[in-house]
Amino acid sequence: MAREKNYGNPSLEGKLKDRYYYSDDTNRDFTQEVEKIGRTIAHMCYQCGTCTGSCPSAPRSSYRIRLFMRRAVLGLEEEALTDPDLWLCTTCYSCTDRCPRDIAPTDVIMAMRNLAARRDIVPRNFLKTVQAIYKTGHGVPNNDVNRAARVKLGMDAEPPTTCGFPEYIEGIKAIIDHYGLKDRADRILSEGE
Amino acid sequence: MAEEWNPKIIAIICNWCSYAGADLAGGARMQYPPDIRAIRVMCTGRIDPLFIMKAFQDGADGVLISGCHFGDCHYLEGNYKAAKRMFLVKNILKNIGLDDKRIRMTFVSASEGAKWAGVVEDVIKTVKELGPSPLKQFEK
Amino acid sequence: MAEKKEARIGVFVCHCGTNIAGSIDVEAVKEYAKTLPNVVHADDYQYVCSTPGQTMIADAIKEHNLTGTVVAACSPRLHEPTFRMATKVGGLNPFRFEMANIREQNSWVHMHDREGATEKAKDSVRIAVAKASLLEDLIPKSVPVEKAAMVVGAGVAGMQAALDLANAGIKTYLIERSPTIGGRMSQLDKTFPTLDCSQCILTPKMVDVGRNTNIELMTYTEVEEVEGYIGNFEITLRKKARGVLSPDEAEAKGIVGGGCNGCGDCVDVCPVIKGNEFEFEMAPRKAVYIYHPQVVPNLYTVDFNTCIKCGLCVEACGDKKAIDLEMVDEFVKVKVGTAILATGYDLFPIENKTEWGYKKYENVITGLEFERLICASGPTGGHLIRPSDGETPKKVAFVLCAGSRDNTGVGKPYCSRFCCMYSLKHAHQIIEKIPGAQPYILYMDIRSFGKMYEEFYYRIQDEGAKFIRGRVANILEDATTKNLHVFAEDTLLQRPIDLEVDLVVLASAVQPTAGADTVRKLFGVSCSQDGWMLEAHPKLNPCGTTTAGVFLAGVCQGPKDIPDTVAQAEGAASAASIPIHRGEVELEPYFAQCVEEKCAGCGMCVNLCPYSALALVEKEGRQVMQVTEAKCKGCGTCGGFCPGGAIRMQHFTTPQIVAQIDAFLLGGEQ
Amino acid sequence: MHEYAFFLGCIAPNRYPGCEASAIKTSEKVGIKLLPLCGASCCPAPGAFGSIDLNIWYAMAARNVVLAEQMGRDIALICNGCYKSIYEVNHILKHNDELRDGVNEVLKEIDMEYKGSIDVWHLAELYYDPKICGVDKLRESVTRPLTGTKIAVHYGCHLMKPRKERHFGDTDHPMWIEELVEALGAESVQYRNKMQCCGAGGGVRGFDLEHSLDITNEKMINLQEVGADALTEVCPFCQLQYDRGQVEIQEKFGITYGLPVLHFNELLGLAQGMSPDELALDLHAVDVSPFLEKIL
Repeated sequence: MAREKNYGNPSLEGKLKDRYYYSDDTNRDFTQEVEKIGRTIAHMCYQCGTCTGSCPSAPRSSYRIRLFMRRAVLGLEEEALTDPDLWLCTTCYSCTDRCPRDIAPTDVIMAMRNLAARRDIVPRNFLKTVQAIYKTGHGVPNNDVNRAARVKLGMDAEPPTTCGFPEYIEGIKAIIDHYGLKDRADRILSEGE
Repeated sequence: MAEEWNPKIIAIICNWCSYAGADLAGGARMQYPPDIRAIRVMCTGRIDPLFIMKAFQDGADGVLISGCHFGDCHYLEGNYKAAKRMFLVKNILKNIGLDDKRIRMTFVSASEGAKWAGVVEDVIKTVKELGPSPLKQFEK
Repeated sequence: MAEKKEARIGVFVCHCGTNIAGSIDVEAVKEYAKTLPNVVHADDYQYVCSTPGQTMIADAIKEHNLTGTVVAACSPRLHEPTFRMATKVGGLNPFRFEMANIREQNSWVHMHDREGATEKAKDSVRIAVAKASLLEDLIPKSVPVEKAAMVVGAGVAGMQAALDLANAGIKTYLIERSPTIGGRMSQLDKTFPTLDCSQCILTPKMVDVGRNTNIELMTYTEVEEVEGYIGNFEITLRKKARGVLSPDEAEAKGIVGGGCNGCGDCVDVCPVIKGNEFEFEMAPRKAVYIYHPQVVPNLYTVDFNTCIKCGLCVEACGDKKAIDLEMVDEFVKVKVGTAILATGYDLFPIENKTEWGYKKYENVITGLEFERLICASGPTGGHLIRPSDGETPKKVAFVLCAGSRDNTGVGKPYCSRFCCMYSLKHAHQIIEKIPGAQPYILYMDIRSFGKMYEEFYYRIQDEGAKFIRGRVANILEDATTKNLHVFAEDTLLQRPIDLEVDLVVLASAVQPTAGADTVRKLFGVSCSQDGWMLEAHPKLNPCGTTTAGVFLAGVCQGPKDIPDTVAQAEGAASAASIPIHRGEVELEPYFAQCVEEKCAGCGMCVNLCPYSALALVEKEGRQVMQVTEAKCKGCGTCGGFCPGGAIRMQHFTTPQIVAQIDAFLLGGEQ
Repeated sequence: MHEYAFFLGCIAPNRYPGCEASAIKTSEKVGIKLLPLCGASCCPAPGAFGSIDLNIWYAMAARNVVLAEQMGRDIALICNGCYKSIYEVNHILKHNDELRDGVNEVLKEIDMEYKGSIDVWHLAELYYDPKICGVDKLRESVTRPLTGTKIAVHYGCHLMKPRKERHFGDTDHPMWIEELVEALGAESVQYRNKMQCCGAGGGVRGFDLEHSLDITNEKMINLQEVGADALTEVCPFCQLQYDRGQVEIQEKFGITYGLPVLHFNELLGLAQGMSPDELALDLHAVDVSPFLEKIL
């Protein structure tokens, strides 16, 4: 763990921050949890960079999936979960397709996102989708323009999904409530406002 | 049977493939449960079905026969002959009311240490699920 | 079972340092052994295999008048010969020894279960003692060794092995399935790290092979069948129809002064054009062809798969009468004492890794194709060109670990071992040959482990090759220029890269040759999980196999570079010459025997024997089975079947095996 | 007639109803009957939901599968995102007892049980499968060939990747959707980096629109190079990203492409003689009329 320098000067503390990697920075539980949620052998990464080389997000951002793999190997929990780059993966699975060690880096990212979410680190748009589905059963709900167009096509204004059968929404609410996710989403979103 | 019951499983394995594979598992320090005792023969072709019947008569809970992969037999085709006899043995076991899962034939090559460890683990698991051999009760 | 003579068994339990003692209570095992029936002596020792340990056995035999010995230690596959010798020194027949494996199959696999391991060790000793009590004197049979050897595959490994054997005075059959000897090495341009011209150092060897009177060179020939055993292999060879007679063959047919002299008149008239496989189809050949001008033997070959039998070549050949378009495969039998397999490697079909676009993009080639394109005797006369337009490439990317170190199931999990070095050499060659050329080497690790290899790496870096530490993710082709965009991450810069190059060279993984598996099975040689032939011991017997008298050389046993290949070939030749020079070998006396009073003469065993060692004979007015001991290899398949129990497998007799089963299941604490 | 439970997802019914309408009508002409899967919800969005808690994702997707199990029909769908959720969760739960038990524990609360009794298909793969429809039958159904048009194909990610978890094979140079496109009489064109992601997935579109549009823009540049008349895809979410994305690219980066984007079903509908009105093509953000002019 990085040592405090106690210079009593925030800008100096920031500039001269301890950047060593210490052996006790490793949290093995983190590696194991990532592997369990992601159902993949994250610790087998040998850092060839095939994943980053395949990544559509890498050339336009500081997101490096290989670094997240490294963090998975070393159990660098804090660094992995608080890096906003974590949310730049488009889940295209090109890295998973090509990984020579047969690891699924995409699923490592998904696992880390799950673990970040447990700490309430989730971008707002993800939570808004949860709210929408809780309310309507759809992440992208119907709207009036669309209803009119549907009628013009000779279809029901509401598709035969939860839109047309709202009685099914209860079941969806039950599942989301089972995990308490709606309340969590509401809380996090309201805290951010 | 208050304590944990440890099955008695005998493995009769060929010198060239499975015995070498078992040695390799040791060299690589692969860990598996100890509830198995191996007897070495030169080839699984040597295995007289009577050996297996004798083992069950003596109260074995399971028998594992393991040889080379087909086409890889050190003696060309001993493992085919052994495999053919296994059908016979399994039939006899079923006829006398023993679960034929108590006898298994596997093919483990000299380079398959990990497979050997997996096979042994699986055989022990299977036999443990089946419980003690029903023939044991006649013994005493 | 009633014993004829009371058995007196001595048990010796080995600590093997902490290898055994660390997981097994050796003292308890020893004390337990003392309680077993027939055991009159038990002892333990740090290393029983050591000289004092062996002396301990020999002394105990004399002191306690033992009839059999049991050593509980490592695998019999390791030290059975050692302890048999000790038993013999003690005055017993060496086959009165039995081993209990309490290391490989006990202490090492139950390292954290001391109680379970100790119990298992006790059982193992009990089982071994049961067998030892019933062991008998056996006399190994000595058989003479045929004073000839065979080498399968005539690449640099096979040629070296054959030359060594031949020079040691042994008649050697060198078998090669393609029309010429030389193998992969003859396709290479330069060799690393010395940069010798591959052909220049190989051709003299090829000529030597062709000239050596002790070598019977048989090209365009494959092994069809293998019978027999060490000292006495009888091997059937298929001489594939070559369509062309050598001068000797012509003479044998009464064509005086005829046969192929390599003039090539036939080629000029042949109307069929096909890709030359030696040049990876980058150059044409005719249906009657030689791969390249240095072929040995200097004989043409008719490719009957494409030949239209127009007969123009026959006319062109004229009085030499070398061409016979009606030729068929011939079979030849030879007897040899030992054999060396040197079947080499093929490239892994790298098009299976679709992300690199091999066979989709013209300017993506393999390392071997690069060798031909940079080679002065290659299809372009040594001018490296882009296949798409014939232009000289300036920027060339080398993709290392292309299909190697790949656990996806598509590629190969192992390191192919020579690609790093040949890619460095390729980089050097383009810098040397093409002014202003820039090689990029995309690598994960540079494995420059050999003598002068790391120095070579230093040199190539100094010459200006750029090393990028990142595995190539994918390659895209620019549709108009046919240039290639190589995508990877420069992991050291932590930046994704898009490298536009003129040519990409894939250092493709290697795999055993297509026919290697067939050859391996014919000779009874195992393979490791990746398909390479399995050596008897990875460290202490790297040339031998589990089939006595069969040895391995070169890449067929696993990827290796030329120095290692040649070294192993010399090792294999030396090993293969030993039995031949000794003149006789001892066979383990595990023969089947017929107990004639029990034999019903049903003859069912006769067909079971894969070696035709059994036959029915008439004795005292009835049919009984008889074993030809020289043919019997001791598998016991007959003994496992005989309905009357009339076949006795020495050293693995039914009473001995049953005693082992009983000892385990009925003996000990119940 | 091969009958399937038709899983709609969100974007097709709620943004591009022409995708839904054309799927039902076109498939019927080649012997596939799509039955409404009443009460189905969002698949749920693999990026958004899966990122927060995979367990909820498994359970919600399983609920949709159970609806089809209750109908006793395999699922057919027309969106790669839905394919990821429904196909993959079905596949995972079939082979993972621990996860299946966990899901069933939740589903018990709403009187449902996942059994693993059905399979999941993308309609495009049913079109390609000769046992169901096949390229030839599709070609025969065409009444208005799209002759003279050059169409580029976007495969999208979740239909075929990761290749080990799917059954399509080569994910670097696939050509099977091109075969379908050519069956409609159009010329398919290849462009650089065809298999790259549209940029929308994984919640990135909502998280960082510019980032996601920059990926789309790279695809648009490559598409423009080869002069395609239209882009076709098999995923309404990719469609949204390319269609609305072009407007957003114009707004944010000031670049105009005007490349019509059509779901393969819409394209097939046109080839089978459906009118633009029947496909609600006016809902597309990028005007498709330049394309329509070429074929009508």
